[in-house]
Amino acid sequence: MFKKVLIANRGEIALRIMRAAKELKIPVVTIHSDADISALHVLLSPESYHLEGVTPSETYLNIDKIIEIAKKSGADAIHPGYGFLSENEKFAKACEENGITFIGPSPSSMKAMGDKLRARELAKKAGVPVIPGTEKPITSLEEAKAFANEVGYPIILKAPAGGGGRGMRLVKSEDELKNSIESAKRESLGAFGDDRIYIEKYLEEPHHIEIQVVADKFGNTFHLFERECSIQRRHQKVIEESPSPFIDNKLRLEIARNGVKIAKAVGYFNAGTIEFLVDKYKKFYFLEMNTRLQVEHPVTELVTGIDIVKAQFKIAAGEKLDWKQENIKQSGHAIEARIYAEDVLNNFNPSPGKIVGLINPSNPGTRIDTGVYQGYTIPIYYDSMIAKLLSYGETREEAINRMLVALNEYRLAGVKNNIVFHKIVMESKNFLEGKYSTNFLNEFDYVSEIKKIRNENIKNVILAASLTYKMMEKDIKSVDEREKSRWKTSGRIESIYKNSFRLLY
Amino acid sequence: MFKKVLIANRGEIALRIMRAAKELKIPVVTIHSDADISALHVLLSPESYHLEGVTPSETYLNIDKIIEIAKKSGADAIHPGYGFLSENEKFAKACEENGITFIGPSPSSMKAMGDKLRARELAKKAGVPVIPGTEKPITSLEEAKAFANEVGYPIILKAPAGGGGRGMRLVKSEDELKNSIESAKRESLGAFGDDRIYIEKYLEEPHHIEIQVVADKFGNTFHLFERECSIQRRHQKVIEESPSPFIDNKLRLEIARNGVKIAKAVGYFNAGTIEFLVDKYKKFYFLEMNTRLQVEHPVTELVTGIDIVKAQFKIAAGEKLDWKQENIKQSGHAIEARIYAEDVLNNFNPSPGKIVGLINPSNPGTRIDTGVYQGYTIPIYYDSMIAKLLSYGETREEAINRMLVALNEYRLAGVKNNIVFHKIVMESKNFLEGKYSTNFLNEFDYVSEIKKIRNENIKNVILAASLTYKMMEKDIKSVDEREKSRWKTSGRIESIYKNSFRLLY
Amino acid sequence: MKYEIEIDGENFEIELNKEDGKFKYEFPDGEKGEITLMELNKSEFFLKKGSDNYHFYSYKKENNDEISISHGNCCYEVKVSDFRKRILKKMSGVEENVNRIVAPMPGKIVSINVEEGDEVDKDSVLLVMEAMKMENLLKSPRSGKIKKIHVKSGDSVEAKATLLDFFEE
Amino acid sequence: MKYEIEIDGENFEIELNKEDGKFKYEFPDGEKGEITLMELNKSEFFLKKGSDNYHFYSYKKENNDEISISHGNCCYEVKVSDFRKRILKKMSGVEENVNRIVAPMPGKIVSINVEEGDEVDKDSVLLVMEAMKMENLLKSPRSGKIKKIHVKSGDSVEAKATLLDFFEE
Repeated sequence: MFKKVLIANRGEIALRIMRAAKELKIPVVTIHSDADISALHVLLSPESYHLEGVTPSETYLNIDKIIEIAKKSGADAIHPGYGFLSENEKFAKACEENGITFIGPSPSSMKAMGDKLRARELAKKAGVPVIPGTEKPITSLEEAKAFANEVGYPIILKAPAGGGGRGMRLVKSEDELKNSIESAKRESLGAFGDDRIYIEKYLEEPHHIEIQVVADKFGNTFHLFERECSIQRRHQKVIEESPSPFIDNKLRLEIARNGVKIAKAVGYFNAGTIEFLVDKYKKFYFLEMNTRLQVEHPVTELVTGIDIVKAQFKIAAGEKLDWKQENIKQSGHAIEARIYAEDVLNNFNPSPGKIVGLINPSNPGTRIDTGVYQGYTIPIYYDSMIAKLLSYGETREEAINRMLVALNEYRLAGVKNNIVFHKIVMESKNFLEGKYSTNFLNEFDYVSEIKKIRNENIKNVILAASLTYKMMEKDIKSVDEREKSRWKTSGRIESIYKNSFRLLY
Repeated sequence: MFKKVLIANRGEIALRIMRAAKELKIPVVTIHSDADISALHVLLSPESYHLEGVTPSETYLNIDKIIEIAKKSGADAIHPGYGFLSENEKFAKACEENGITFIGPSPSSMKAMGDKLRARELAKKAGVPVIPGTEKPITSLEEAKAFANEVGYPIILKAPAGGGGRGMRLVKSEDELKNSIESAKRESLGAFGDDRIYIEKYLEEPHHIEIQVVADKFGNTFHLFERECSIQRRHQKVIEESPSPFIDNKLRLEIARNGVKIAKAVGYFNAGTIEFLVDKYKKFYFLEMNTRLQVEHPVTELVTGIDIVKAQFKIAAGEKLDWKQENIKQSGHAIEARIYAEDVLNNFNPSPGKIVGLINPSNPGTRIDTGVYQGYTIPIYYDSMIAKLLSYGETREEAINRMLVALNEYRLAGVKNNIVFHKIVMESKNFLEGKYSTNFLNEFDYVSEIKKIRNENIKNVILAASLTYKMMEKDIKSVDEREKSRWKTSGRIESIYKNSFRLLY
Repeated sequence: MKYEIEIDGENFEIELNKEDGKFKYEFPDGEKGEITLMELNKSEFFLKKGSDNYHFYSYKKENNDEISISHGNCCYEVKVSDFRKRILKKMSGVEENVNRIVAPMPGKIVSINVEEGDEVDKDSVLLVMEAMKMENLLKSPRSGKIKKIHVKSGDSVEAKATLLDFFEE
Repeated sequence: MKYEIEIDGENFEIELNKEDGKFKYEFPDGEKGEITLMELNKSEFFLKKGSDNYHFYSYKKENNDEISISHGNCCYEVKVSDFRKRILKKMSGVEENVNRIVAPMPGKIVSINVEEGDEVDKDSVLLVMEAMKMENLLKSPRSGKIKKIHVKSGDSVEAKATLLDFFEE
């Protein structure tokens, strides 16, 4: 096993990796930006190096500096987590050149899958169905218009290097096309340094279903079943579960086998995720492969009992996986709710700030992967996801009920967040019945539901506000009084106060 | 199911029950003493009634008041948790008489098992082996001496109504006998209102192994395998695990079958625990049956996936358990570490006080059942257990490693506690190899190990103390300065300061 | 003392007094009672209203005269004033500025699509802001003429910072 | 400034100074360096010593002049004094009382086994205290004569409360 591992990430995923390393008795070193000097991943690691600056490119994307720190600290392996450098071929190569093990796939399979257009080609060749789309990035508005007219609206714009919803735009009609392309290009350029955009036909009522694979360096490739990730907002996942309530066992295994096919086609090792869209006729299409640890991997860990991050370490260290596919069982049911610092009632706008109060739920059958603590200020520079709350039960119903209990006990004050949003989703008819596609949010009037809850509590809020105001007022008064004694001639001020009293009582 | 349930308990177990009830959508009402007005079980319940006083007899043992509150609040069921009224036959009867369902066994089976001497008789009749002991409470010192001489020292004194180590005394020789009997009687009288004491032969290197049973009102009795509870201090369990590393599968099932035999012999329904001692020759003896939810029940929940508290609710509501014994599997490995507010280096003396800082671990494969929060003051009137930290893994090794990672991340400041104690136990050779009996602590020099850890950190502690002192001093200085400007004649004070400086620098 | 409470633009009233160390309250609909309030930690409170329990956080954000209440993970921005102060305020003749665009969240200004003096339509994009990896278009709430732009592309701004002013209509 | 630190009866020294907003330290063995200290919450601190991280709590208990440090869930009771103050203290001639039995924890006095004027042996039981369901025997640390008993059976006492005094030997 490794002598020391550098974790080239931040937030909850840095902690997740740290815990796996500690279990394996591998010493850990972390890195942090200016804004993260007292972040939880720094607090909980014995050794952490500073990267000057706050932007990702200065810090968590700074290949040269990160390699330098790995060497200085004696780390012989780097775990990139998700996002940042996790799918950066140049970084994987730099690790290789410096004798450091990159905990991930080979640069070549990363490259093959990193370009969404090449990945589509590869899937086609492997006999896996793909969604109709442009074969190359679009070069003109006319070209885009032509393709859109051919397959029909709605279409979806995507960045070949994309991920996390960035650079993605749903376009419903031709008059939105120009603005959407420009905005997608701008966002994509900022996020990936690459403004290419391609187009795919947008499937209606599609389900986002993905297959978790784990493969070692000896060609042993296993699937760990699927995750249903159809509940999204702003093209980002919010709730994931396994098993999917939409597909039956036959389809589940067929999609899983196609996932394994793709992984084998690129000689993949490491943990990876193959994303599919499944339409309302239960036809499935390859979407893309993420050649890294996925945000929602704990869902799979809960239903299979397999520690995916520890498996990544073992694979990278050259160990053989002595698993048997038929022994890997999907048992019970797991749900993940992503907790974002955001203003749900204001189009899910990010809402960074200081966490004034925090009580993480710790209930039977729940798990929370979080990167924050009470007193911590969520910086504006990074992702707004602050925790992943997971529940597990013998049945889907038990998992939902446990999630509800945990959401109700969660306390997160100081930043707006989506905890109540999750609560109302868990209680909604369509979610309870497992009848939802990626259209879920369009068909669900969450705003009214949230406002209803807010109104139910309004008397208590009035009490809370007036009581604490009264307490603060006491402090203000004592200032007034000090002022009064300083300005001996306080007669005039007092008389105004008395007047107002008289008016009212 | 019930209309509303009153939880007649406090601390982590009140929360555990509350969560089960919430999952089952049963509204909850709690009770609290003066000292518990802002306890976590009150904070997290929407409705809570005050019982005046602080002592258990005024509050959590106050049968009349509790029944009155149940009726007033509309509760049609009471869950007693463990301790307090959970094995009080009078209380169970009072519930019955008032049309309230007592979530527990029938008063008659509770009574049969509540008297340890009667329970021994019952076990004997059912063909389950018991430890040699006095058939009745001892009435004189001479009688005690005679029995002790017959079976040989060491012997153990026990209260027929006992539990939780109270009233128990290990006696190694005749000259300790008189004092021990007096002290045991006094403690027992205070705790149970009953000063009877009986004697049992003390087995050497015994293992404390217990069987979890769950039985419905239709005679369906299931065992949920065993828990190994041999690591104890002051006759109280500190660490429990399942499966036991000491016994093989054949013995495991044999003990389990004997547990079921006992439960059936008293027509038992509800969850219950049958405790056995297993000596170094792997012979097992019935010790006692606890006719209630056991502190360490989560260990079994983790390895079987069965929610024992929800099962209690269902059984009490008259539901039939549609389980099959052969489908109940013990899979993976679970460990529980009881976190006590205590001074390990000072004979594990209780150490109540205010929790200044708290970060509960929330790692993959861990669970924490806790009854405290940051800012909470642990009262002196009740048990010193503040949390149960559990870890689960596919193997015992994985469970131990996960426990270690969680213990290292735990933060609990303000009260002395046994977190470091657990850490060194988890790292000790005998524990790692699973070779330990109830003698474990006698053979383990935990004091030296803890002192070693303390010494390793000493430079950091010096830095921490001097830095924070310097910060506080700044405040003090500013007071000094204010004083100085008030007492215009500060010349003398300043000169002393200058003198001291001159002496040193 | 009578208090006026504004929550999300709606106004409420409550009568609240301290007697013998206890708080007594009365709502306009006649609901009244006694309250015990405990401060558990800085900003963290526990309120008992008979047998009803109610755990909440109350805190003030910097540069903001509102009280934030967090209860059941709903976040309420609340303005409280007692009647005495409200009348004083009326007398002073302070008016609220309605011609200002403020930042809806902390973030970075990516681009500014208008210039001082421009006439803009309702819903036309004024600025683009980036926060936490997402791009946000700030659209004009009304048609009008831009008086002043307070930020430039690349600036990091706090929530509620003034971004630009319109000429009054 | 030089500080003298007493931890569990052992004495240590450290030189600690604030320069340009940073703390510089030096131990007697020559180890020295620079430190960044952050206060995360009341009583909660984070210390960075180069790339080394160190999270701890520091707080004062009521009626106690020691600083409590909690690190890695070990709890240290620390007495800090700077040399200036130590010398002032020496001059004042304060001496520690060694003839006193204090409560090792908060709890209730169950019984008192001695009376004022009694001669007791080392290890004989003086009192029985109950705390958190457990009975604790307080044994005599030395032989001697009881001067005064400050508590009676049934009393609830705080940690470190004086229970009884011996006559000086």
